[in-house]
Formats: sequence, C-alpha cells, structure tokens
Amino acid sequence: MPSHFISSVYVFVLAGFIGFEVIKHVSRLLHTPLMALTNALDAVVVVAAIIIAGRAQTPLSTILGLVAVAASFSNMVGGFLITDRMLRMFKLSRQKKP
Amino acid sequence: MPSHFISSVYVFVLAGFIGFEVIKHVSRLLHTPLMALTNALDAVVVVAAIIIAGRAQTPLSTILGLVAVAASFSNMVGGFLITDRMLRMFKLSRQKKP
Amino acid sequence: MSLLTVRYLIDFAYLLAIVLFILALRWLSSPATARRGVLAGEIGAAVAVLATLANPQIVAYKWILVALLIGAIVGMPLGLVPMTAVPQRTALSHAFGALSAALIGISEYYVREPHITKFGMAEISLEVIIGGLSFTGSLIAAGKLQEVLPQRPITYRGQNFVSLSVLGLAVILALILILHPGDAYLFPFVVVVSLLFGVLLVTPIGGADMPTVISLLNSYVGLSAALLGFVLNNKVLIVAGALDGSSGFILSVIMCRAMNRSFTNVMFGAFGQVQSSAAAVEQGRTVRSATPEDAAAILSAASSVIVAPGYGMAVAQAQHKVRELFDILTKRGVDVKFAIHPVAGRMPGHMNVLLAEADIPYDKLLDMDAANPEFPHADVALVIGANDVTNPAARTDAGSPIYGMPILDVDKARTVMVIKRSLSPGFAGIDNPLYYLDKTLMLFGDAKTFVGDIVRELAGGSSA
Amino acid sequence: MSLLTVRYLIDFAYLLAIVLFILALRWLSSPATARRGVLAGEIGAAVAVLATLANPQIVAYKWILVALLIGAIVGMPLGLVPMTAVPQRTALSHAFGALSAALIGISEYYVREPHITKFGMAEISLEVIIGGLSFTGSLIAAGKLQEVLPQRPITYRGQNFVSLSVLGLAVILALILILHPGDAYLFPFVVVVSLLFGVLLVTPIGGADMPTVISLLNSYVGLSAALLGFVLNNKVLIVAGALDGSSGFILSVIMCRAMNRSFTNVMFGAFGQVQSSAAAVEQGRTVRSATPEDAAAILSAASSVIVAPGYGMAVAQAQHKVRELFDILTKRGVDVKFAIHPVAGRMPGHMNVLLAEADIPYDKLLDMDAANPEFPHADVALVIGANDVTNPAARTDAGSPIYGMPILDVDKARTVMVIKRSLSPGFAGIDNPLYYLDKTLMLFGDAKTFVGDIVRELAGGSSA
Ligand SMILES: NC(=O)c1ccc[n+]([C@@H]2O[C@H](COP(=O)([O-])OP(=O)(O)OC[C@H]3O[C@@H](n4cnc5c(N)ncnc54)[C@H](OP(=O)(O)O)[C@@H]3O)[C@@H](O)[C@H]2O)c1
Ligand SMILES: NC(=O)c1ccc[n+]([C@@H]2O[C@H](COP(=O)([O-])OP(=O)(O)OC[C@H]3O[C@@H](n4cnc5c(N)ncnc54)[C@H](OP(=O)(O)O)[C@@H]3O)[C@@H](O)[C@H]2O)c1
Repeated sequence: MPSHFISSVYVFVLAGFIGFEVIKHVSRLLHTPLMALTNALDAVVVVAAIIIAGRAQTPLSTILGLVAVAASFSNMVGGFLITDRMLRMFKLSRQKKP
Repeated sequence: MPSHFISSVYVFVLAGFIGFEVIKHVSRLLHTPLMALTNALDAVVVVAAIIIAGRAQTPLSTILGLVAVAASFSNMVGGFLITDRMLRMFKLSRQKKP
Repeated sequence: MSLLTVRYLIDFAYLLAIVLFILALRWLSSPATARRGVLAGEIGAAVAVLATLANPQIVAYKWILVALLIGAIVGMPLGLVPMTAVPQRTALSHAFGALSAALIGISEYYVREPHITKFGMAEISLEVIIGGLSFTGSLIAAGKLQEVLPQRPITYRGQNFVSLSVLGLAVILALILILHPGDAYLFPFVVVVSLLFGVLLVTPIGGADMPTVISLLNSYVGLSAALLGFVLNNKVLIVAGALDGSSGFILSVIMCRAMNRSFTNVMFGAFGQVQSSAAAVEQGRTVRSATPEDAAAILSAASSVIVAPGYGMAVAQAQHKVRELFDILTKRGVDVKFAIHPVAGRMPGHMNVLLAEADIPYDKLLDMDAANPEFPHADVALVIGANDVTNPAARTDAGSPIYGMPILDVDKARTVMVIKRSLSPGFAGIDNPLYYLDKTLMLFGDAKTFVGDIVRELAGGSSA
Repeated sequence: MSLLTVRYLIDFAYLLAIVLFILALRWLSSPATARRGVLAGEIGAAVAVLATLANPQIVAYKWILVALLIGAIVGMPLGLVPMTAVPQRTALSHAFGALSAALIGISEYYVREPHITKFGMAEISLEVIIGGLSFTGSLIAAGKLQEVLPQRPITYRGQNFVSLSVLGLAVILALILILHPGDAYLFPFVVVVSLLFGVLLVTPIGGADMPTVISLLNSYVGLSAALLGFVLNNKVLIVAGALDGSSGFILSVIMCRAMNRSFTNVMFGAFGQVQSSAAAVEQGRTVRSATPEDAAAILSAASSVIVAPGYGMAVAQAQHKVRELFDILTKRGVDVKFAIHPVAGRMPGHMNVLLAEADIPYDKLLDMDAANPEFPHADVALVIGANDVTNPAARTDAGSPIYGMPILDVDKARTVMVIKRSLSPGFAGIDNPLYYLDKTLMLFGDAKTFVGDIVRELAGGSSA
C-alpha cells in the first residue's frame, strides 16, 4: 500500500459525507442543473489527463492522455455552459417582467 | 513542512465543512445536549494523551501525559453520561404515559 | 522557486478548487444562489487546470493546448443543445467522462508496467473496469434516448447469466493480472471485456428507464474519477469524484423511491427488466371527451387551476404553448399553479427545466408534497401529457405494478382534464382509471396543438 | 502481524471512529434518533481508545490504566450533576479538555526539543497558546457560573490595552522560539503568559454573557485538539477538533444573532463589555398585579395558554411545578404550549432541557418562529421568569440596547401574565414596557412558589 493511501481514504470518506449532506439539500427544482453541474465538476479529471499527456513518457501515454484531455475538457466547457443556461431560465414571478 | 501536513489540511477543511452542514441541522431542542456531546467527542484527545504517556520517553512527558489522560477521559465518561441523561428526558406526548 | 514550494502551491490551489466545488453544490440549494454556484465551480475548475499546467512534470505544452482547444470546440455545441435534448446530452457527457478516466488508467498502466505493485495493479484494474463499462453503458443510454437505438428493452433467455459471466471474466482477468503484473498481454482483454459488459448491462433496459440508469452511471463515473485520484494521489480528483458519485447515487435513490421500485433491482443493472405490455383496457367503461372550446370555457370559469405536466409535454415540446395558456389565464385572474411529480418526464427535474425555459416563474412550480394538499381546493386539474404519475391505481390497486408509488392527487380536484393523444398507457404500461371518472374530461390530441387551440379559443380566436 | 499492518489497522479503526462521530452528530438532528447518536459516539470513542492501546509505541500500560480509572472516577459525578448545573459543568469540561490539549503540547515540546523544526515549533506554540488560554478562560467562566467568582463584569481603565499586550507578548515569545528553537527557557513563559491571557480575557465579561463565551471557548478547545492532530499527525483528532470547533462557532453565532449583538464584538473577547445599569423606571406608570387565585381563575377560563419561560424559571428551579400546572390545565382541556426563545435562560437549549427534565413532551415546545404566529390566537401568555426575550422595546425603541433582537410576541395574546419577583430588569438591564400594558397582570413572587400556589388553587386547595 502506498503511504498516501490511507489519507486518500480519509479524504474520500469525508468528501462522500459532504456530498450526501450537500446534495440532499439541493432544491428539487434544480435536479437537472445539478446533474449538469456535477458533470462539469467531475470533468476535473482533465487535470490528470494533462499530467499524463504532458509528461510525454511514451507515445502511447501521450496520445491516450491527449484524447482524455479533449474528452474531459469538452465536458467541463459544455457542462458549465449548459448549467448556466438552465439556471438563467429560473425566474421568480416578480423578476419576470422587469 | 512535514509531508503529512497538506493531507492534514485537507482533512481539516473537509471535516470543518461536515461540521457546519451537520450542526446546522441539529434540532434547536437539542442544543444543550449538542454541547455536551461535542465535548465528549472532543475528549478523543485522550488518544494522544495515551500515546504520549505510554511512550514513556521522559518522566516529565509521562507525568504530563498521564494527567492529560485522566483529564480527557473524565470528559469522555462524563460527557457521554450527561448527554444520554439529557436525551432520555426528551419524550413525545404519546410516549409520556406508557 | 524550489520544486517543493511549487508542489505545495499546487496542493493549496487544489484545496482552493475543492472548497469552491463544495460551495458550488451548496449554492444549488436555492435558485436564488444557484448561478453563484456555477461561478464558484468555474473558478474552481480554472484554478485546478492552471495549477496543473504549472506542474514541472509537464513538458509537452503544445499538444495539450491543442487538445484543450479541441475539447472546447466539441464542448461548446454540447453546452448549447436544446433543453429537450438534455437527457441524451447528459448520457453523452458521462460517456466522455468515463472514456477519459479509462484512458488515463490505461495509459498509467503502460507507463508503470512491468514495475507495477500488486496494490497499484488492483487500483488500476478496478478503475479501468468501472471506467470502461460506464463508457459503453453511457453510449448505449445516449443512443436509446436519442432514438438511434431501439428504445424497447432487448432481452433474451439466459441474459442475466451471460452478463454476469462477462463481468466475472473481467474480474478474473484482473485478479490474474494483480497476482502476476507481468502478464501484460492480459490487460487489453480486461479493457475489452469491461467495454462489452457496459453494452450488455444497458441494452436490456427499456428507454424509459434510462434516467435511473444515467444517474447510476453518473455515480460510477464519479467513482472512477475518485479511483483515479487514488492511483495518481490527486486529492482534487478524489473529492470531485466523491461529490459526483454521491450526487448520482442520491438522484437514483430519489427516483427509485418516487417510482416505488427497489433500489437493488436497479443497482444490479435491472437485468431482464421486461416491460409489461399494455394492460387490457376493461370493456364497457366509457370516457367523456371534449373539444378545445369546451376546455377553454371550463378554464375561464375556474378560479384556480393546477397543471400537472408529464412526459407528453416534453415530447410534444408544448411548454411554450403552456406558458401562453398560463399568461392568458393569469391575466384573467385565474390562479394557475404547476404540480411537479419527482419522476414526471424522463429525468429528475425535467419538468422544472422545461417550464423555466418557457419563462414560467419557479415560485409557481410546486413539488408533489406541496401540491397534493392544494388539489381538493382546485377547480380544475389540467393534466398535460402525464399518465403514470396521476394514476390513482397506485393508491388502491395492490396488484398494479406501480402500487405504492406516491402520485399527484389530480382526482381530488373538482374537474379533471387530461390532454393526451389516446387512451394508451404511459411508461409503466398500465391502464389509468382516472380517465373513466365522471369528473374527468379527455382532451384527445397532441399536447402542443391542443394547448395552442385552447389558447386561441381563450384569446377569442384572434391570437397566434 | 507486522508493525506496518498494525499501523494500517489502527488507521482504519480511527477512520471508523470518525465515521461514527459524524453519524453521532447527524442523528442529533431529531430527538427521535438522538440517543442512537450518543451510542454511535460511544462506540466510536471506544474504538479509538482501544485502537490506540494497541499502538506498539506504548510500553507503560499500568499507569495509563490508573489514569483512565481516575478519569472515569472524576467523570462519573460530572456526568451526574443536576440539570441546573449544566452551564458550569460544560465550562469545567472545556477546562479539562483544554488542559489536556495544552499538557500534551507541552510534553511533546520537551520530547522533541532541541531537535524541533521551525514548523513543528510553530504548530506546538499555537496549540499551547490556544490550549492555555482556553484552560484558564474556561475555569474563570465556570467560577462565574458557579458563583464562586463575582458575576458582574470586572473592568478597569486600559484593560483592553493590557489584555492585548499580554496576548502580544505570548505571540512574540513564540515567534522568538520559532526562530531559535534552542531557547528552551522561553517556553515556560509562553505557557504562563497564555494562561494569564485566558484570565484577562474572561474576567471582564459579565456572568450572563458566559454562554456565548463558553461556546467560543468550545470552538477554541476544538481548534486546539485539531492543532494537536496536526502536531502528532493524528487524523481522528483533526476531525473531532474540527467538528467541535464548528459546533461551538455555530452556537455562538446563533446566540449573537438572537441577541442582535455583533459577532466580532464577542469574537474579540467582548473586551470591556460594560453592563448598563438598570435603566430608570419611568415614573407615573402603573402596573396591575394579581394573586394566585386571580391567575388560577384566568387560566382555567382560557382555552389556549402559551407559557414563555426564561432564566427566572431556571433560577427558581420551577420546572417541576410548571409541569404540574401543565398537567392540571391539560386535564381540564386547556391547550398548553411552550414558546422557547433561542437565548432564553443562560445557555442554548437551556429551557428545552429543563422542561424535558420535568417530563413535558417535546412536541409541546415551540421555537420562536413557530410560536410567534400562535400568540395572536392565545387567550393567555404566561411569562415565567423571562424578561428580555419578551421585551417589546426590542421592536420599537431604536435607542434600546436590545433594539432589533427578535422577541417572543407575548404582547399579542389576549391577556399577559408575568411571574417575577419585582419590576427589576433582566440580563440586559433595561426596563420592560410589557409590564405597563393594560392587558398585563404582574404576578409578583418566586416562580416556583407562585406556580405552586396557582396549581394548589386549581386543584381546589387539596393538592400538594
Ligand atoms: N423523471 C424521471 O426521472 C423518471 C425516471 C425513470 C422512470 N420514469 C418514469 O416515467 C414515467 C413518467 O410519468 P409521466 O406521467 O410523466 O409520463 P408517462 O406515464 O410515461 O405518460 C406520458 C403520457 O404522455 C402522452 N403523450 C405522449 N406524447 C404525447 C404528445 N405528443 N401529446 C400529448 N400527450 C402525449 C402519452 O399518452 P398518449 O400516447 O395517449 O398520447 C403517455 O401516456 C413514470 O412512470 C416514471 O416512473 C421517470
Ligand atoms: N440562553 C443563552 O444562550 C444566552 C446567552 C447569552 C446571553 N443570554 C441573555 O440572557 C437573557 C435571557 O433572557 P430571559 O428573558 O430568559 O432572562 P432575563 O431577561 O435575564 O430575565 C430573567 C428574569 O427572571 C426573573 N427572576 C429571577 N429569579 C427569579 C425567581 N426566583 N422567580 C421568578 N422570577 C425570577 C428576574 O426578575 P426579578 O428579579 O424581578 O425576579 C429577571 O427579570 C437575554 O438577555 C439573553 O440575551 C442568553
């Protein structure tokens, strides 16, 4: 077991608790934007893809890494974009006719 | 900076978030038991005291450690005891006369 | 700056990103703060990406920038799809996320191999299996939702056995690899078999069950990102993955509860879930139907109307016509509200997004618990393309497949009007006794056309 | 078992303890699950302690067991104090917690010194300073609450300056130590000066402000435990400390909000907070007073009564008599409820615990937001030993020190009856216009005696 494994487990468990607490209190109205937003946040795997591609260790790892960069970054861009588009649509009665 | 410092910071920040989320949703009725319970949980410093005292490195560290063991363990015992006593008092109308 | 300092700075940047991600989700707790949440998420993502680019391990910047550019070019249109295409877009983006996680795991394997530890091999295999099955599973789901693939469940005899055997094969191959990390030739098989399992897992499930499947896949994708964080010792991946994973998990639990179906049933892939064919409509029962003119007259005489929208409204894209109806009735002093069932439509929150798109203020959207006490006081319940979520059999008929599912109490309103094209059943494939009540009027037609007709009628034939 | 395996097992045991601690607090969200929460906490603590005893570093078991035994013997009676002594018990246990954290920090310093790193020195100094000041601060708070020490704020000229200088001195000494970890002779001064600062911090604050101080000290104690976790690389301490710290912080924020006092004011020790002396009672205003017989007659004629208890009920230990009153009125068909202000009494949740102790069912206890809409429909509002939390001046008189503090709307009830011993003011030291309203009847006397008299009257002179 690598030395950082146990602290990774702690972080995972604590983040899981936060996930449950926070998601439970997301407004029911916003469950579709929630799916889009978590999608965009999860696209942070782009970080790992950049490292894999950027280390340029073998041609294979570079190519796979680059595909992963493109795939996850498209999620990041698209995810934030559509979440914001959806949320802009939610208006209160009094905001409706400004 | 020791190597574990950064993962300790992660754990601290995440646990702080959990604390805020969870405590915010504690029933107002139970704020006094809450104080007693967090007291008892915090008494887990007894764990550190046991290690300090048990390593028996210097007479001073052993003595200070033992005092710390007694002080924090008394909190643990007393804290759980009084929390449970308080909570046993909270009853619903229909539970009142069994 | 020393290398160590750079590493610490990167670690703290990741911590900042994590905090922003958590705040982003917290602020989704209300529509008033939700856009701030998106902003927090965006800043967090930018911080994480920029910090990574500062990583001294990175030498090949040029191609990374090209790949980022391609990602942005692909991502833009996927962020601009119409609201009705959101379900398939979500499935597609899960596929991208899973693809990326699987590719990173694969490439990490080939970089480390043959000096890989057993523990590292175990982490990578698990990561690649979950990433791989989520990739193909999400693609199939997207295909079904886009109706590129057949929507009906495709089942055959012994299917459970075949699927489970394939999963078992993947696990066995992985175990051999863990014990003998040198047997590198086995690794491609692990990948292929897990891809195959994703196909076998989702194909048998009917198109209408896709939302639950998507949510579950969401949580698998999160899990694979978190596993990647374990493999690469990257905490931001672990946290983002855990958040994504719990979100998908919670949404699928909510859906299962609202459908009164067991969670384990879905958890294990809803193997062999066969759609029960339309129940025989009992003979001898009659329905009353009405014209747009009748409906318009009833609506304008009402003082309170509750609209219960469903999947049919989404299919017909009737939301803008519904907004016109809302406007014209509100202007006439009728109190119009919307009752939103948690699984109305084909994904969680589907109706809310469509109605918000059509500019209906969100304070007029009541969730089921808020709406049900209102129905007894309503003059008219107007059901638009909803079926199962209004079916009173769920309350009374213990033999019904939806027995026990909480429903919208539309039948408590003084008059019920139902817009749909026929008497044919909805997703659950069962008859709806609501249509045979004395107080019910069926308004047969396409939702968009029929609502448009009512609006024209109310406007005195002059509008639209 | 290899040492490494033991270490991993201990780490996982700590993780289990952490999970149980979090669940313990989650289950406090409702009285129905709260006792399960205590059980989870107990199991978690037991797991953590047992796992620690398995630590191979530990060689001196005998004395540890003795120390644990002493701890248990001291802890038992502290767990069995009467409910009225809970505030001072809480302060005392904070003192114990802080003492233990400070001692561990001190002993760790002497073990590592002189080979201590700058970073380690910084962590330890911060830990010892916070632990030390929390220790003496909590002792002073306990003394004030137990009335061993004078309760009134003890202030003198230049006090802020002196206190801050002492804190500054502690920080400067610590900084010197961090730069020259060899100067070990300075360390005792850091300890002494931080102990002194704790005394100076709390002494000037009035007894009635102690609950806020205790909550803040609670969060400091949590912080010092978390810092200890950093020093010793022990994650269970970090998590428990962070949970405790956020709990204390949130409770003090809630109290400050409910008193409409600024948080920073308290955060920085409420230096020089001077109690405003009793405002001159305006002349020429009259109050109506009544006897237990009158009160009994009015109560038995009422159909709904809301009781607003306050600090006076706690002082008089009147809760059991109040329960008798509740029982006898309920038996006569009167609807009796309790309205609990968030800062009624002298600690958060004080009234709830006392009333629960007296066996009043908790579904009869309404918090302020639930109670206020009920007062306009109530026949009688019976104020028992509460003052500030019912003072209508908070709504209208912009010059009042409690202006803007949310209050219980007792003055909206048809009749108001107030049990207290005199017209003298409460904690905030200000006059209460409620007493001069036409609808108000003052019931002068000790809460326990007066309620007892009403009960005897209602029982026809035959009971108790
Ligand atoms: N939302 C989710 O997350 C989710 C997840 C999983 C499963 N589900 C399931 O999906 C179902 C949702 O219930 P629901 O009431 O919204 O939908 P539903 O029960 O599937 O009924 C939809 C109705 O809309 C009508 N319709 C179709 N096209 C139409 C058009 N162009 N114009 C007018 N009407 C049209 C259909 O009747 P005609 O053919 O007669 O027109 C059909 O009966 C539930 O059974 C739920 O369990 C939902
Ligand atoms: N709960 C908390 O967490 C907390 C924290 C910080 C500050 N505080 C402060 O504490 C105050 C609490 O308000 P409160 O309304 O509960 O109390 P209060 O305003 O302090 O008033 C208590 C009243 O009880 C009466 N009393 C005392 N002994 C009595 C006895 N034996 N029998 C009958 N009456 C007796 C006193 O009047 P007589 O002398 O005329 O009898 C006094 O006016 C607020 O100002 C709040 O800001 C509370």
